[in-house]
Amino acid sequence: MKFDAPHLEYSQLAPLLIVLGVATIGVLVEAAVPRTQRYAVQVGLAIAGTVAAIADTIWVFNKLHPWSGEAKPGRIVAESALTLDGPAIFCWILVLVFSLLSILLFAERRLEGGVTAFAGQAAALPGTEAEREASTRGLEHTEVFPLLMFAVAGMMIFPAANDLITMFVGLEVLSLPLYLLCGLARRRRLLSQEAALKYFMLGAFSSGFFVYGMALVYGYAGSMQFDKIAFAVSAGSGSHALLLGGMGMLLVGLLFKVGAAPFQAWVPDVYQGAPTSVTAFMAAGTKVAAFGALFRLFYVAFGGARWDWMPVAWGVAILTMVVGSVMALSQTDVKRLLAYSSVAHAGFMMTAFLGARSLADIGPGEIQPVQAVLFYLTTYGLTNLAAFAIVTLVRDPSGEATSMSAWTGLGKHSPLVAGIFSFLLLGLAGIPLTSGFTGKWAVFTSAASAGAWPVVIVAVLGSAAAAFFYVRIIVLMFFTDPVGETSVAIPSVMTSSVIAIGAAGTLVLGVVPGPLLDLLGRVAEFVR
Amino acid sequence: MSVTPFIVLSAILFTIGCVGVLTRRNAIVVFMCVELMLNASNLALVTFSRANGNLDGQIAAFFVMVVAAAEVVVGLAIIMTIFRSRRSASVDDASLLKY
Amino acid sequence: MHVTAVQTDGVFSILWLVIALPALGALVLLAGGKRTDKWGHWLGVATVAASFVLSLILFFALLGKDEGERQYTQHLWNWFSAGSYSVNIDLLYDPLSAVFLLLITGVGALIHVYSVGYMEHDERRRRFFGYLNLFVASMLVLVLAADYVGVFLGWEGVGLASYLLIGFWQHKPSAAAAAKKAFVINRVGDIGLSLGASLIFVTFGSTSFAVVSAHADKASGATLTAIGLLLLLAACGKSAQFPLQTWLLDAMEGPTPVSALIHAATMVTAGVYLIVRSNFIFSLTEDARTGVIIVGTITLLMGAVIGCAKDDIKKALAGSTMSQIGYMVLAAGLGPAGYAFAIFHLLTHGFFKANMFLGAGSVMHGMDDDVNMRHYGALRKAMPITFATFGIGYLAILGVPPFAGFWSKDKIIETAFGDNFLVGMCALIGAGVTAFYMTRLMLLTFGTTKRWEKGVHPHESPKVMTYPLIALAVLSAGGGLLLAGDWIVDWLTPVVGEHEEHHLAVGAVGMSLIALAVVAAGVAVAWFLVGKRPVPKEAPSKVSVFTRAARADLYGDAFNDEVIIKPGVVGIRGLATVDRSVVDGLVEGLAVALTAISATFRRVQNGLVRSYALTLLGGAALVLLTLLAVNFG
Amino acid sequence: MSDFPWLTVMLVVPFLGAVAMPLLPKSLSVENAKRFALSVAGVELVLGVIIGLKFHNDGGVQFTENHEWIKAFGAHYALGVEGLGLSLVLLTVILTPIVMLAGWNDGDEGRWSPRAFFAWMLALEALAVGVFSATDVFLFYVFFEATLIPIYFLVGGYGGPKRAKAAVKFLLYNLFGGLVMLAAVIGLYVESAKAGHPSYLISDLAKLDISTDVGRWLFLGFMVAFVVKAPLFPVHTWLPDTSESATPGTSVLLVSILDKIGSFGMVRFCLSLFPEASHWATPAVVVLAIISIIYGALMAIGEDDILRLIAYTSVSHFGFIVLGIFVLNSQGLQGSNLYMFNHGLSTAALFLVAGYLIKRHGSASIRDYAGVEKAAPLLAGFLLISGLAVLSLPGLSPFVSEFLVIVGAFVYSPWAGAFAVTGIVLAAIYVLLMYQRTMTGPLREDNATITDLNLREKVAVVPVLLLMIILGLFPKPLADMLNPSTDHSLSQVGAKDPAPTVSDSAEGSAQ
Repeated sequence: MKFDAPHLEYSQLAPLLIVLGVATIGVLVEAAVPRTQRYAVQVGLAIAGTVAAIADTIWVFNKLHPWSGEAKPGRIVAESALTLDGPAIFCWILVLVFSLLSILLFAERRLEGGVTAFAGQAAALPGTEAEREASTRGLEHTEVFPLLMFAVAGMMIFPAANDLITMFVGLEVLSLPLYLLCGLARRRRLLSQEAALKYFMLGAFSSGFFVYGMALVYGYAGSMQFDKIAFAVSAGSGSHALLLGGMGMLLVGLLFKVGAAPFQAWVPDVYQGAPTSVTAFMAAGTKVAAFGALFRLFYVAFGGARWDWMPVAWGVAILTMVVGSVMALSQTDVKRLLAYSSVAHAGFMMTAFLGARSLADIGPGEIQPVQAVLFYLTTYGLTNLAAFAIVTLVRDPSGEATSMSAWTGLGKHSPLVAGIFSFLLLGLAGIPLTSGFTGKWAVFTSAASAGAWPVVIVAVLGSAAAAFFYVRIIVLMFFTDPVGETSVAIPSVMTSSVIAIGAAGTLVLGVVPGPLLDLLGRVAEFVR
Repeated sequence: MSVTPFIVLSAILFTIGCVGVLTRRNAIVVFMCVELMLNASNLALVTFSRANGNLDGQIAAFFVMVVAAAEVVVGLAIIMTIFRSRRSASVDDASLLKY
Repeated sequence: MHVTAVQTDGVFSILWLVIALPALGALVLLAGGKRTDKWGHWLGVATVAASFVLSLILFFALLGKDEGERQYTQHLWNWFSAGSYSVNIDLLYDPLSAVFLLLITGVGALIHVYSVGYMEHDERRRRFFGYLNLFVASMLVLVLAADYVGVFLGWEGVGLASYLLIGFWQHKPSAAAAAKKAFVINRVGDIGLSLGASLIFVTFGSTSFAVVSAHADKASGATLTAIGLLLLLAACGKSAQFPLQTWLLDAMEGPTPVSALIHAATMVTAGVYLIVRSNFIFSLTEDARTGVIIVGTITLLMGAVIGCAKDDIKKALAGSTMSQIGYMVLAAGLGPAGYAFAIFHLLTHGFFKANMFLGAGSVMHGMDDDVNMRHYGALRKAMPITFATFGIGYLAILGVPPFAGFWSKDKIIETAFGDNFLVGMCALIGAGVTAFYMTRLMLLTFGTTKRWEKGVHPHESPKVMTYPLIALAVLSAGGGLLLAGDWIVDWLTPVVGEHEEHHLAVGAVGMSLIALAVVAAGVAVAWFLVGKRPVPKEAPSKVSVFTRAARADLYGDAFNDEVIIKPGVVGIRGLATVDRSVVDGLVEGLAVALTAISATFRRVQNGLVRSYALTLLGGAALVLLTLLAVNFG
Repeated sequence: MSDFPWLTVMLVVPFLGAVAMPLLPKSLSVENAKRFALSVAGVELVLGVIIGLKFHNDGGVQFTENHEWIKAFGAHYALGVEGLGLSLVLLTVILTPIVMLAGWNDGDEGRWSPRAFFAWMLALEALAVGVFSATDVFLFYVFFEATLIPIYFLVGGYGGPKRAKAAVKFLLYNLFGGLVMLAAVIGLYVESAKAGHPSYLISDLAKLDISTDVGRWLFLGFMVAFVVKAPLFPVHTWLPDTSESATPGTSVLLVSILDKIGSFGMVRFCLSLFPEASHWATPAVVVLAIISIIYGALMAIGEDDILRLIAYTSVSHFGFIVLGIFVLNSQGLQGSNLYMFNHGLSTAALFLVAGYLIKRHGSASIRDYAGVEKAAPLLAGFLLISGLAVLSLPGLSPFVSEFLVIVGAFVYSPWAGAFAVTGIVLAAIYVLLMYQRTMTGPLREDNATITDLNLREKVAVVPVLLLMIILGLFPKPLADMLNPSTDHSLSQVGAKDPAPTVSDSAEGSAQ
């Protein structure tokens, strides 16, 4: 027997390796660097690593010549384990940018009086002497930064995976650190721990489906590789039932991560219980990774069977939009409301998923589904990060005041924060001149182009219902008089810059989305 | 060799796992049921690997096992903290977040 | 007859000034504010008087032309156009508008002069004159317009002036209500004019008299009848004809000169004008004319009956006005045989009814604005000039020769008999009833014994008021001269076409004698019922059903109240409830329902991780089943 | 200067003014800040007059600008006006300074500063100019939705006690309509992309060959938004609620200007892009319009709140406007085009004068007034003139438009004309009943303190009244501007006027 050393394209995989490397170094830092300096070192390391990864990713991206008319399609690397094509690399950029912003949120110390928002000593029991002591000593878990970096690595692997094993590994690498991060809140630790438990339990459960689906598809196609699966699908060989079962179970695993109905049950609880900065990171990053993977798997591997899965996708899209919009109507907690909003947005993004058509049907210059969803992910991520960042600012003596009643009259004493938040909400609602509108337009158009008219109708009606609850918050902030002792804390430059970047992105992508859309139009094609 | 018996067995195991997740209260047991589901998948993977005549499935099975181990690490940590805070490992007790 | 007018030239080009002068007066008086208080009323008089002079000049100029050349139009500007439809602000000056110009500006000027005295103590006199000028200008637009839409402009303008003037003392709720009522009922009539104009446009592609008259004969009979009936509806509104008559009696809330000018002499006759002006349509449709006759006949009897029971001097006169206009409408409905007499009676009625209204105003002026005739009596000595002029008007309306009314009313009765015996009889009976109520009015006011309230010192009005009375009395006496040598008939021929004569079995003179006999009977009845008995100061309450009905204006208002207003109010209230609860409620209810659904399904999110796992499993099952169903279903 | 971007300048001037308002130095007094806003609106008015004078009536779409905006969407920054668009732009620039002047102190008691009040108004002016001059459907949609936000804050921040609820209701109704329209806008893209390169330019879209079914669906999508905007029964209830709570000035901007987007959109988009569907939908729309005419008027008769009353009259009038548009003949359409402008004037006058009254006594309920004419004759006079304009008295500008609509409706079907014409009677009732109850009769004791109009208030309203009188007798400048627009729309929708039943009269009128 002869072993061949696997051939790895190190230069192209560098961003991923940088992130993984930084994460590993971060773990070592925890062991080697004195407690007092760990924060500075970890933050510096994470930021530097992410920035380097972004720069490197852009360098890799440039090799596709995305700025010219004739963009290269990208290539399959790492012994067919990963695909570095336009959508994958763009997902990398998005994930990295969102994680950079998240790092800034993670590192915010001014709001809690000099410590991060993470538990000082996760092992200390809530409400015990040990916890108090940890608090007075100003302890903090700096492990969150390596955990975040591991999750980022998972988010990069997930949408770039070219076979089911890699995809599964990516899924777990992104999920496991997140489970932990969810449970690390400094305040309201019981809720935080509960969120972690629920996320973990359900996440593991859904992984089970994913793995079983993987097995069935493998049984059908005889291979884990997408191109080979696609070949088997188009050839029509093998047991169709195996294919259907496998597709269905894989779909369950992915839709769970996306937060689509009827697999959305974890979303509100986890979003509410997790530390807000983690929620922001999950909402922005996980969506990118999961939608990237969903599109790749179903367009590349199961594209030939789209008449089989399309009806399910229709139903899921409709159900997700309806559940997200309707359930949000009666929410009284801002984070929980934003969680349901994220479910609704998952539904809106699902509409782009329905835009799958054969390339021949797509006219010149017409919006393609992948282009649309990548654009939407960009806009949604930026808006959402900024919105959650603002949630961290509104506080009462017991920490963040996420109950909506605490937000009444915010516009009176903090017009700037309330104004920006309103703008972000209008963005989420999809009012023109915000990125939410252009994004919605793009995904709805791609669905409409493929003839999914009923879904588009539900989508616009859902948007109307969604507008209702976004506007409710604006009314609360501006047209109601303040009660209680809610105040808006002044953040450091880190959180402020996240808010500024998010809001600016919401505006710029709303007014001049053209360049980004054109760019995506050139590269948004999967390599098979 | 017919794959059917193996697949049926794996399906039964998977189902038992599922049912266990739904019915058991203790977090540890629930977690074990999830592991059972993963192992049911492993059985299917290995079976198909054999049937298809390539090693992908077996490799996958190893990956799944490794991942399951990692999951155990994370999962037990979470369950431990919950247990310590609440003096209970029942998943039903953790229900503050709702509605 | 066809309207084939030529463009104005020479002296006729001053035509627009006839309208412009009072319009300018109105503008100055209404926009000028308090600065014009001192001299405003004289400006009002002057503009109308100047218009009268211009009208005279134009009239004589027209008189100097040959019969066939007596139609002039002045194009002012294009009002609006849409597609092939174009409406111009054009003036049409022909024999018909010429006599109207003289009537409006002449009687108008006299009433303006009279008002200077009548309104002397009213602090808002300037505004009153502003409104009067506005009225005159609008009325002139009405009679000079060469297009139905142009007529509409004047039509609503006089409606507005009438509204403003009826409600001039708007601090009185009754006056304000009466003003609104007049306007609203007139608007009902306007439906007729709007739709009439629309139908005319659809039929002829234009609403100008010239086009319509040129092509009227090509239109189908049904269309012409429809147009005719729609125009009749318009006429009913403006001329207080059945069934839109109820507003006129209430309109007496306005100052008396207003009643004289607008609600006797000019505006209320606009309906008659409209019918006569549209002779090119009515001449071609017997059915529409029948409708006109029926309306006229009913109204002339109704008005007369109402006039009999009223103790309010102005309302009695208003009933009379209704009745007399009924005669005119009847005449107009008689077609080519009656058009000229309708206009003739319109003119003489304008003289004597204005005369009598102003006389009534003079009486009220002397009696501290009391209008109840039961409080009058034996005023002939206290107010000799008023009595004398009123007396002439009285004789004129009765149709006693040689006063104006004799000539004009007689001709109508005669023609009516020529058309239909029943209609003729109604007209004849109407004349008798007229004699009764007018005699009653004369007796109650000037005859019998005095029943004045304490502290009332009747006195003759100042000269500024009596001179117009005298002038109008002269016209009432001599207005019949217009018929001398059939002048008025010939004069109007270019407008309304050749006159048709009806020959009666009894002959014209015989008819006159019969009519006189009926009138005499009416006078006699009044003499015995009113003159010979003491007049109670309060109206007796135990009276016959007929009297009660007449006092209640023959239940016109009651009918409207019960059938339109009360159900309307209820309906609108119901509709408001529907709007709130159903129309709005559906939408708001949707929001509420969604929120309720949301609140219900919130409970599903019960916080138990195992139940979440169950939904996950259920979802997975659903996904798989759907996949299978799609493929194998 | 033919390439000078007039419309962009008109868009930018008030927008910059709005942005500048909060940035003005804090030391600047409130009065001076308001004056600044007014002068910005004044500059805008001058610009409007300039383009009005430079406009050639028969020149089609003018002052065009076209820049590619979002290539992937086929969206362009494309502006241009033809007669109808220009008339509404002019209406906007005329009414905005008037509203500012009339509502000079209306922003003082709001939730936020008067500065913000004037800033929002300027922002609204900019967006309104944009919406009437956009020649790209996507750009139009963006402006269409964006106008909601200033109004939302104007209502919610400066209105009466129920303002917050009213603002939300307003927003949700219009957002709902807008989102349904979004589906249709997307549909247009799909059709356009099918035909080749996607483009949202109206000129490109008009060339599309849209199949019957698709055209009808898209038409409905647009129509829903427009019917909510120019409210017709049964989606009108937001309007009275909003008017009741907004300041009168806001209501003017809303009803006189922004609601015209609905009727404007019907002409600009429904007729020209979906001719077949327009014909198809005509009977239903006509019935709906007639119901609105009568329903709105009846509701106005029964209404006690003056502001709600005016709102209901607008429902009735929008019924007329929509009726005129969908009878698809030149009388009706020209009438509607005129009506949009004239209704803007008459309703503005009525809202503002009623606002003066309400401001003085603090109540909008008719029951709280009686005999005010005695105390404030000028106010009463202005109210009456405005009211008469609303009831379309000949001689005032709305008459011509309403008459043409009735004629147009009659041409379409005598029954339509007959039902529509009842509106004129009902209009007389609701206007005069309101006037009678508030202004006439003996003066109520607590009304005696009502003062007559001051100079500022007079200066604000008199131009509107004058304009109504002048355009009532001499509407030619406006009509000439709109006539080519009407003809163009009709030719696009492929409607021909029926010939008169008789007579060969092509000349149409005497001589």
